[in-house]
Amino acid sequence: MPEFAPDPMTLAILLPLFGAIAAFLAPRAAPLIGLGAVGAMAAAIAAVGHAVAQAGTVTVPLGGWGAPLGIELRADGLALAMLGLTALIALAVGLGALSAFAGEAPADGQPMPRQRAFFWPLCLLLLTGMNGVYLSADLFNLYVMLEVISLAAVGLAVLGGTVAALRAGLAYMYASLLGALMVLLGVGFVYLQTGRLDFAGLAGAQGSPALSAAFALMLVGLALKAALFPLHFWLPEAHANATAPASALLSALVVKAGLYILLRLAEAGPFPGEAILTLLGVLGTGAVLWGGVQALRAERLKLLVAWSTVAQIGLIFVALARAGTEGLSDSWRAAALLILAHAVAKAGMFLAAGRIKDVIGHDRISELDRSAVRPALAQLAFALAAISLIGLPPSLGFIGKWSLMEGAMGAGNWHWIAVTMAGTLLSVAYFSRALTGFLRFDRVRAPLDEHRGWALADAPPVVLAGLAVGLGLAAGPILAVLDLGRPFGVTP
Amino acid sequence: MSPVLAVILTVLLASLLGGLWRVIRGPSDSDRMLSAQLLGTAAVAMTVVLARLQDMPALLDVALVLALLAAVTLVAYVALSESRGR
Amino acid sequence: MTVLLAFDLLLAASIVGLAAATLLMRDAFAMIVAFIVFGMLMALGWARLVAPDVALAEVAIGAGLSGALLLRTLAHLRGGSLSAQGGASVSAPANGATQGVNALLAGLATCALGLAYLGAPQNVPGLEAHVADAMPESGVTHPVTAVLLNFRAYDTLMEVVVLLAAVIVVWQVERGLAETPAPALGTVYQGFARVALPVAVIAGGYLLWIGAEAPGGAFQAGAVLGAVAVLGLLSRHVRPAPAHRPLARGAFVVGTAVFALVALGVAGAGRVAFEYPPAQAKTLILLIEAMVTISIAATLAALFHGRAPVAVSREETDR
Amino acid sequence: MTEATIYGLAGLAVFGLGLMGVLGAADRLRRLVALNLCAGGAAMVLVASSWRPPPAAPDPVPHALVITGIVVMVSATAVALALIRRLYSLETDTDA
Repeated sequence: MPEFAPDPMTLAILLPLFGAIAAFLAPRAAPLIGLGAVGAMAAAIAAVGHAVAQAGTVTVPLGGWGAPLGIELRADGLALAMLGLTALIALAVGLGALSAFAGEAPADGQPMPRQRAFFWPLCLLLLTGMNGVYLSADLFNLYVMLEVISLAAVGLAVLGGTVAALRAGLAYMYASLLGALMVLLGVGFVYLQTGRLDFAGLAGAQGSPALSAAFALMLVGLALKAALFPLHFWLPEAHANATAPASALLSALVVKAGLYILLRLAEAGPFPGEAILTLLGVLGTGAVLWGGVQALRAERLKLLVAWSTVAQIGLIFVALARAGTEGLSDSWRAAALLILAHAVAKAGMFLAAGRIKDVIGHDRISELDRSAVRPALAQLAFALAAISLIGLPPSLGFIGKWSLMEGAMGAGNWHWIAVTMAGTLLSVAYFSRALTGFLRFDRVRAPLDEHRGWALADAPPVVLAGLAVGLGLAAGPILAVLDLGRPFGVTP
Repeated sequence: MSPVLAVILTVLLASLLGGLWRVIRGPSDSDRMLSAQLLGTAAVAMTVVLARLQDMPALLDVALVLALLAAVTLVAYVALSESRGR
Repeated sequence: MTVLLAFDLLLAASIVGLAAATLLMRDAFAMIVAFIVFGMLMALGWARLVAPDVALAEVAIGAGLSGALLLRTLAHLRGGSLSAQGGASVSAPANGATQGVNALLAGLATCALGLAYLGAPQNVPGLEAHVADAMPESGVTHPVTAVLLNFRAYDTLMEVVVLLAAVIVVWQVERGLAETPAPALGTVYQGFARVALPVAVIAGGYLLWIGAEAPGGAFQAGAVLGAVAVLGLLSRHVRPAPAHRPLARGAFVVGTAVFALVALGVAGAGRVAFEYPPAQAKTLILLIEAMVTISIAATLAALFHGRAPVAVSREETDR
Repeated sequence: MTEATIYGLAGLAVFGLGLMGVLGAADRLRRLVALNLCAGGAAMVLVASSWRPPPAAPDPVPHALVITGIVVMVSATAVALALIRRLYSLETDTDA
């Protein structure tokens, strides 16, 4: 038990909650309160990191009861990496949000001051939910956290208030609710079989029809939340029609909650058999191909970015499947690296796309090369993020893909390597559609209005995209963090 | 005692199911709403019987709340049905 | 007890039948009424399963408020009044073939789940022994309240957070919707309100108080008081105005804030968050419950009312 | 055949019907009601898992979970309904 109280894990969850309350009570001061709360949360997460580095796995029995009666918070390297990621993205997106709500609202949308006032409480509630998911070691608690995330995420998705955003937001809400209810029924089956709700109870359980049913329900529900092909139908419109900071949060963080819980379930529970893993890999393959093709056909930049999320999520599932007989004990690291790489790069890319749209005034890909205004820094950020998502060295995305292919080669699973290659080629193709638009000057009819001065709003996307590329050089430390407390029981 | 109560319970349920016919057939909104209210009364009665049968006085509270709040939907129906001067 | 068995079978069959009827009704209004009746039957089912707390929550929220919420939305879709048969009747399902495939898929999944359910061991000991052991230190004597507000208080805090998130999203989505003023209800209703509202307020307070030792507690009490507020809103006894906004915001957050502050405040000196000292547990739980009740009641009423109170003149400029 | 079996299976059937409705319904309101049916079914399974043959008292933990679930579901329903109302207003505005 930690000496100082309250412990940093509880603080990492509750500080954003207090921030959300304060930001809701004082809408005018919301940006200031929000950034302060995110900063305080980052400090708490640093304290969690200190504790995890000291002890490996840290648990807090909330209420002093301990499992199975009470709920436990648990942090290890994987949780710590996700917490750190959340803090980083939240900080960058929060800074980006300072200026993102300054432009003109669409004709049928919400006025900008309102969007700003409501962005912060929702964003902070989302952070509460995300941190809660990473730290929870209790199945029912995960369900409640998923609902906190759902509602906050839907609120963020419809922040713009346009008809398109509301339609997509409602479809997202339904998909998200259905996914959560499937998880809930799965929890019911777990309780029926084991009489407990904590992960430890799951670990000790014998396989049985009820547990298989529970696992199947949770798998489908979480795949729906993580937008695994063919359950991705809600994602592209919801992410493409949200305002830029919201898109960045939704794409970088929210879909990862489902993925993370799947990883945790696989770690604790009756191990998913090879057949299930292969099925996940096949679905992931479908996502890589279908998402890639749709991204090639997308007419708007943000829609392209959203479809690339579908493809990248698919690749993460391929990473989970890739090790064949060795199962997850080895392949989870590749998946975790890809999750981190995708989150950092995609947040940067959505912020950059938002900047481009703000500056140029539209995001139609076919006319990107005809703009007299050139948001050079945003375009640079977009390109850097694309480098990481494509997987060029030395980016973090490269390390993730490398880890994926290395494992697949070791297991002799050449088909997963072929899928990864195909996905990479597709991503080169669809990102270059946008990038060529940035580079061509000859189509511009009007005199070039090159330099409008640097704006603070350009900093977050550039920093995030730069990190997405540069963090590849820090792959060693990142892997060391992931292995703290030995998730999946493997020795580093 | 309890077999009698069980029979009463079943008869009440049967009467409730009979009332369902109006809910399903209508034909008008008011028919549906009023029969739903009637069913609410039957449900209150069944809860009271269950409280006795299962020896759970707490179910009397359930009956109380059900009786109080069944009115909410009715009031909502009436209030929302008023023409709003358009 | 064959009669009771017959009763159980009949009740279970009618629950399933009403669920099917809810989906099959052509008319949206009929669908909502069927759903309300479904909620009542569910409450009877909870009673048969010896879950009076759940039955209370179900009749308060499931049968009462959900129905009112759905009716209010339907009135909006019909152009402001339920009696007007506007453009929004529920459209019939579109494609027969897709319907068949969906039905087949869902049916197969349900059958598989049913088999798994029957295959599960009966009466696996749950956590009741752990709960019984810890009851003396919980500060209350009713096990469900102990689970909600002590053993799994963290879940309950997050549940209040879900309510807060919901009201924030609803305010964000809805502000600026033009409101057409409704006339006050007639004399019969005014008479009813004079009698029923005070009774309901007392019932809410009673449920809150009794929660420590018997079924009841913050959620049921909050739901009942929320329903009272809905009745007030419907009858225009309560007219939200822009000046109420800070008060409303305060009411929404007070439950979450006090709950979280107490959770953190008790930590220290070897105690972790949410670990109430047994001597003060009852007081703290009652404090939390009272605040949470306020938040739940205010939030449920606001969820029903929808938009944040906006002055009519500002409304137009906001759009 | 105990109460737990009867109501548990009924809960599963309700969940399945709700699932069918969510997948099949074209109407926004009907899909939401179908989701509520799913929630009711899942809750019934949870409570059925807590039932013990009398005179043993039932396990209180699932009861608490279901109460939480009911409150969560009414919040989600309210949000979805607000979206539906707003969408309807915007859509009829643009049509007119």
